[in-house]
Amino acid sequence: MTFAEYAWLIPIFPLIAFVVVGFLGNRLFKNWEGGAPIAIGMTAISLVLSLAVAFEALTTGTGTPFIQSLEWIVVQGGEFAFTFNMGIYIDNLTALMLIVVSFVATLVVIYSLGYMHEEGEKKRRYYAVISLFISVMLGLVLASNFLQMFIFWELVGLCSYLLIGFWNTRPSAASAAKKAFLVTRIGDIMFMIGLFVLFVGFQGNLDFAYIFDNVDAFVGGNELLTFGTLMLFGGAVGKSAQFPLHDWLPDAMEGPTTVSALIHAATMVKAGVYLVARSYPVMVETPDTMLVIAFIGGFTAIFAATMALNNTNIKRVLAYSTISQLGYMFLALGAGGYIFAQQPEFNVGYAAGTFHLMNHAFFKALLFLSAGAVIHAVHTEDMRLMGGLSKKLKITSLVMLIGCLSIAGIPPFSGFWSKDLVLEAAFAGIEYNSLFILLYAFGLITAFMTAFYMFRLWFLTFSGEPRDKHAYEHAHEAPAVMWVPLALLAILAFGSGFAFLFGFESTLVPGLMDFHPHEAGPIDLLTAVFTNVLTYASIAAAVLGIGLAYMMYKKRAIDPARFTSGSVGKTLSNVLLARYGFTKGYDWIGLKVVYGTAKVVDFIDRRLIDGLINGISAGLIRSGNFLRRAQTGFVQSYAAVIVVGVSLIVILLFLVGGVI
Amino acid sequence: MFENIPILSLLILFPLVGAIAAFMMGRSPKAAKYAALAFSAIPLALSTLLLTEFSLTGGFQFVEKYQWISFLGISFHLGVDGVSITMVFLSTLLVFLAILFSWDVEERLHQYMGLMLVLEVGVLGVFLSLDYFVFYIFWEVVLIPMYFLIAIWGGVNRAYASIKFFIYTHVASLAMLLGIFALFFTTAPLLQADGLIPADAIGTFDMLLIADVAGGLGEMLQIAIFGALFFGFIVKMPVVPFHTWLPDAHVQAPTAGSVLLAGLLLKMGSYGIIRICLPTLPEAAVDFQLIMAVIGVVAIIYGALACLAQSDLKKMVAYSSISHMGIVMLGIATLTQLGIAAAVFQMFAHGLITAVLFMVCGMFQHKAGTREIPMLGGLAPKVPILSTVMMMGFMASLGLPGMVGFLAEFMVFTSTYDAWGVWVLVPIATVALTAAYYLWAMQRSIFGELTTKIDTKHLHDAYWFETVPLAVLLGLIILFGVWPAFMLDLITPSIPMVWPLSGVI
Amino acid sequence: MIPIEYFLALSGILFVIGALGVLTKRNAIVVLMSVELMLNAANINFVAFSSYYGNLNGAVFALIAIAIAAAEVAVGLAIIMNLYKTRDTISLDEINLLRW
Amino acid sequence: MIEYGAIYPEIILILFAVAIPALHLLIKSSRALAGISLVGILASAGMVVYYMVGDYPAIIGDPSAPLIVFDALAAVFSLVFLSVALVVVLASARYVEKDRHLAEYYTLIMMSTAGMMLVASAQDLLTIYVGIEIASMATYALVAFRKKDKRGSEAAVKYVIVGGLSSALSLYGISLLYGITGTSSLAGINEVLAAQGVELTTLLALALLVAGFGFKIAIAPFHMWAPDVYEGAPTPVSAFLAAGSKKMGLVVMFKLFLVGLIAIQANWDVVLGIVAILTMTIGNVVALSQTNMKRMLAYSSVAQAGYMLMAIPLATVVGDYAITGGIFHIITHAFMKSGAFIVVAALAYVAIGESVADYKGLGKRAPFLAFSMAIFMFALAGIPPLSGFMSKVVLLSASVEAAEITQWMIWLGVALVLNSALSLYYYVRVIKYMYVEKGETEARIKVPIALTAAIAICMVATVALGLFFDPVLELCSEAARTLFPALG
Repeated sequence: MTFAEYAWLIPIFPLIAFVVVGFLGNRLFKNWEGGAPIAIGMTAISLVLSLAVAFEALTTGTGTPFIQSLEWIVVQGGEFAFTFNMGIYIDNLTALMLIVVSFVATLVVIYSLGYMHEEGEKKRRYYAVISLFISVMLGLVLASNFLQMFIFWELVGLCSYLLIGFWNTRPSAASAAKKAFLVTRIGDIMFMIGLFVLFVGFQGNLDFAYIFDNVDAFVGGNELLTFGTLMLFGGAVGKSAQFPLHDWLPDAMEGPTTVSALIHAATMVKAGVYLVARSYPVMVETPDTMLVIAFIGGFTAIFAATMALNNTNIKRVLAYSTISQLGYMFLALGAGGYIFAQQPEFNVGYAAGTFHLMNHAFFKALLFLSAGAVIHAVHTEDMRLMGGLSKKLKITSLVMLIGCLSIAGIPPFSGFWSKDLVLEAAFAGIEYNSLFILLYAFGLITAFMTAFYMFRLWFLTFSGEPRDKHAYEHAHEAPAVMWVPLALLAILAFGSGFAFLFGFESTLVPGLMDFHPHEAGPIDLLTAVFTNVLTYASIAAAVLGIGLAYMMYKKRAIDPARFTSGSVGKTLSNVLLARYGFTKGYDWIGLKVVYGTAKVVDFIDRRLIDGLINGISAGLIRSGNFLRRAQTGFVQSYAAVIVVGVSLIVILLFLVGGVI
Repeated sequence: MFENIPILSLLILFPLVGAIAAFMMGRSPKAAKYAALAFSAIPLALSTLLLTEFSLTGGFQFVEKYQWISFLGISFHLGVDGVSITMVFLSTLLVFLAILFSWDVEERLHQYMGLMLVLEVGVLGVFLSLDYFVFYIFWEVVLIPMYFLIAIWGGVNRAYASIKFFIYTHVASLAMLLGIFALFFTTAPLLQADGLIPADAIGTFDMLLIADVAGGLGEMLQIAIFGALFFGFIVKMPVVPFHTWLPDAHVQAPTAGSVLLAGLLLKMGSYGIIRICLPTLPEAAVDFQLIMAVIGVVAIIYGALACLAQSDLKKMVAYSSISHMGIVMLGIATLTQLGIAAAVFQMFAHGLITAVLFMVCGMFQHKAGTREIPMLGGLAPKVPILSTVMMMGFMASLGLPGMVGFLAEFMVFTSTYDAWGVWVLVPIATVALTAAYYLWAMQRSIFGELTTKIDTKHLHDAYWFETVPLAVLLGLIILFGVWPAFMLDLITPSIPMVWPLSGVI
Repeated sequence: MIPIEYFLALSGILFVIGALGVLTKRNAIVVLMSVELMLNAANINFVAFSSYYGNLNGAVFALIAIAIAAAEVAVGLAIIMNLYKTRDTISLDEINLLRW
Repeated sequence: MIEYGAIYPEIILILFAVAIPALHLLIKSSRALAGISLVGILASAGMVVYYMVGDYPAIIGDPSAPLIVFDALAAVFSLVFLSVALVVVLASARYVEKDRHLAEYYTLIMMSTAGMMLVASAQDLLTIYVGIEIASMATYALVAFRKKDKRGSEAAVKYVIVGGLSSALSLYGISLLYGITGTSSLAGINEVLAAQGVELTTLLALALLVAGFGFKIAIAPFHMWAPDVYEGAPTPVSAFLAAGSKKMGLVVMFKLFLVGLIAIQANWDVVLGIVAILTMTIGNVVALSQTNMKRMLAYSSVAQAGYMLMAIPLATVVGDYAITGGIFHIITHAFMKSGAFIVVAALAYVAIGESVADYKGLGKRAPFLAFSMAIFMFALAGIPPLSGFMSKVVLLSASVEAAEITQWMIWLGVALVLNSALSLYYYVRVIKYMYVEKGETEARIKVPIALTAAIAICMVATVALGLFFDPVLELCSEAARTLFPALG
């Protein structure tokens, strides 16, 4: 028997958890951690199953995906015949995502046991929704066609909405949740349009299998297809918080840190990347789209990184870095696809993107969760009130250091390998389009910035003198349920990169059209990497960044204030803190433009349209009152009217009668 | 097994009997309540039976035909196809739940229940009849109970709202009547020529017979007739600018009244277009395509924007109905079979969803004493069930996948893209607007700090007779969202008959 | 013999006089008399035409009309008297309880 | 030897009418007298029905220019008048019991009914004129029946003066017509006019006749007496006027235009169309602002007269179908309107005012009265499936059918539609007061059985005619066809 046969069960278990905890658990789990055990158990089960399935897929990976689907809607007859399927589509990419999602998810739920302990009543809601999220996220990963993917895509959005607004009595949380939903909704609309294009273009079939095998069967020409893929990418932009739809993610930090770790770092925001990677066979047909993707990715990477430079909120910094890292992935995928269009041998981009996706999931989850541990300890997210915590939170500080090194891209930590690949892909693009010079530069600078702000974060938090004595006194190391997951993640954050040496690329790439992975052993790859000058460039960038951070926040050799003192510096840092005015811009559009038009419409409705109706009726009644006054009550006036009437009728008869 | 049972007549008969019974029970209103519940449960059972017995093919089933007034060729002609059966099921369901939901009505209870059942009679008649004259009679019969429901159990401004509703829609119906007679007389010679009616007959009101020959009419005549009928229907739907009766009626009507008004009465309009305008006068429909599309899109956007500006929760929901019925209109306007099927499905979906929304509004009125969003806030912890239901309802209404509304909208927009390409951007943009006003409303009403403007000490969460209908509705919303095939398989086979011309784009 | 036009002119004049009387006179009885005048104008027509055509329809009509007119006057006068009893006046510009 | 079978129904009625005052010397009770007159009415009705099932009696007068022909038309209208009389008598049994001269009351009603029936069967302007005058004079007296009542006497004076004027106008018109054609028989007039062209005199005669008979129907601008008289008269009499004598005017119009003037070379149909629209519009618009029930009903019957008048111009195109509608509407309206008036009477009998506001909370106080009133109101407004709707619908359909040939006639239909929508406002207002508004008291109201019976009859008729009007429609169309001998 094969595990894949049972893959459809993977999303079911967490769903069961959701139903049980959410609807049956009312008083059942009052003093049972709000049903946490069930959530954990079910997630764990699906973890085991997905590991099995993934292992199977990766080892026996011949490149042909495992597909299993049942007809959801069948419409035939007339000129409209189409079928929507619900099913699972398992190839190596799916396997990768399965591992990432279910693994991180499991650790996060376990971690929550400690982190959410004080929440009391609300816990049940938390565990219910997070189980639902895990379920639908796994469903998204397993989806076998675009429509199904879109359905789960929307549902993860819902869960994100619910969890960002978990502390819904906080106005800030409520509005952040709304913002997240609306901004991603804009992306979703583009996604829908993309779906329409594909649906019509492929004669009502949205199955991956069909589309990937018959890309040429698309009706409507390449321009239309380009438009369609662009729209699909639009969806990704929304979900993965890319420029210009990035602004919801920092606000999303209003949710519990566990949620930020799971949804807004490790899994959901990856859906966009996954979408692009998934629809690669279609996308590569449209190099223009790929170029756009690469550019948006590259720009977002640096754009978001800048905002992380001077932010003092520990979670916000991580949020910006998430945006920036996602940019990396899009840069890689875009570049790879763009090059592929000209030279169908090139697969570094695709590998880099997906590889970085995996690594980032691990180290970013790690970073968030350790940040959570810190917050849990000092009950604040403001780094200005931290400092010197490494004495109190030994484990946390250690694992977080690993995370920082990893994201900064210091060999041999995992981040290094994937980021290096990303930059390589971007660089490779130069020979096809000079725009990639810029993008490569972006990538390099981003690497520098990343290293800088991550270590700025670390130093501010753990090193130096405690800046808030009171908080420091009460700070204490997280309980085992929290640090054990951290430790596990730390191991991965350190080690997951080595997958590269042991054939990540060659296992992942097959099945994607006619990619021909160059089979290579670890040694060759190692030499390949370390004989490449680019590698040293990126390492240098990282080291520089760390060094600067060290000088500024550890040694205090360079006073940070210097950068903000000058008028230029001041305005610059304010601009950064104001997120380049995007927040204001969104509010302005929402409140002034949209709400303004709404008010106008309302006015038209009440005054003009309804006014007309009421006016008519009022006029009729008034004329009635007027006419009745003619009825004076004097009989002779009636007689007079009669006589007049007779003469009028004579005249009328004469006029219309056509007599004589 | 039901060949010899006049199941459709029974569908109409039972509520009628129940209504009379309820009116009689002035002595013991409580009994009237139970009687009404029973007599609305029977049709529900019957229609469910119908769903199971219905064979998944086009064409009319369970047809009954009795001569009524031979002088004018009027016959009591009933039948269901895929389009009407969904509506029939919806009607019986909503009336039953609405009666249950108004379990705590005290004032003139027996009359209230009686009127509910009369309303059911009218609505079912409209959805079942295949004779223009009978159709029109039921169409008008619906007005009376709704008028009383608003005028007697309505809000402060009920007098204005009720009479406005009555006259406004009555004018529209009369315009429709003109159209019907035009059809009646102009088709008579054609029918006689084909020997479908005796040569000495004045004509016939049989929809199917008329549909057979109406294509033979002159184009201008077709357009004129279509226009008259169409006007009658769009006022009922309603579409901008003939919609202003709707918000007033909704805001004033009692909760159950609003549920039925939005859930069923609005559907009568779109149903009329699908049942009468399209199959009978297809060429004219093609001429009207652009107009239909434009008013559909306008209704969608206009309604959504108006929602955003409302401070009264119920008024917002009322405008959202306008927006969503605009989607139905757009689906019809595509004049593709996919679009029309989607429109029907959207009608069904909207019926279920809007019922939930109006019940929620009613509960706010009932418990918090106000529906003004600025007065509310932070109620979620106080009334968890109500808040959950509200959120689910709103999510369903903004087209969240997994709920019934999503696929309907998706199919409509798909066919819109199919028909007009990227123009779909215009209507689909409102998907974001819709989300905006719903989420904003939730943020201000149930999230945030607890309001101090109203007394939240004694807020009572949903009672059983409120929870049960809502649970049923939400259950169905999710069921048909996860398993839409059930409904679509009923609907789609009938669509080619509704729209004989293949997709005109 | 006298041409028919003369009779017509006479009846026309009578008719108009009667009409003016109905419109202008305030006394109910006078108004009633004016109505009679109009009726008689019609009767003159009948008789004149009757002789003009040489058939008797007109004459018969005239006779019946006279009879009816008499009855009408009787009823009318009775009603006016009743009015006088209840309202102490028979001038038409004082009775407008019923209006609007 | 002349065969008088054609007027036996009238004769029966008149015999009873004459007998009642004599009997009054012996019998004092109003109810008994009412009973006797009911017998008389039923007997006459029986005669009519006997003629209808059997074959119609011989015509009176020379067949080429008949005086009286008792045909289907006459039969149908006779039945309408008789049933109105029946209902009114029934309603009056208690209503007038405290009055003096109550014997004369019944006499007058039956006399006037006889006059109307005569008109229904008359074929000659002479008989028409006689019939009208018989009917009118009786109603003059009826209006003034309550001698002590200020308003009553005022109403009577107005009625008699305007009535006299218009009878003078019509007589003069007839004389002119006679002068032009040399005959007073409708058929004869038609022949002559068809032969010779039209002069101004003809038009003048036409106008005078429209005015004279239009007064009876109360079509604008000859309607102004109606509200005052209806308001002032004893309510059953108002019912009698609105349901009875109005219809007499209409039957005269039918005969005059469709038998007498159909061949005339002037498009009087346009003029009648304009008058009809004017009438219904004025009636409805003014009714909007009326607060007195009887006055409101009066204006509503003005409007309804407009609907019925539509039939005549339409008939010039679609022939008997339009008249079928007209007659059907006349029948239904007879019941709806007399029913409504009698409800007012019944409430007045138990000292409830005539203002709409006095009807607050009736739904609780007098469920039956309120319900029947609601039925009548909805029927008048034309809400299906009540009879008022059905008859209006036939008229509407006639206009649509006519419009196929003569475009402008669609405007009659449109006017009908808009007007009935408009009328909904004031009809529904009554219902609102009765059911929606709360009354000061909840005390139940006790109404005499006779009144209840009368109302019940009207209500049953109003509902039944809406649901099963097939035979009635057949009857109407048979009656209508008699106006178009060409159709045979």
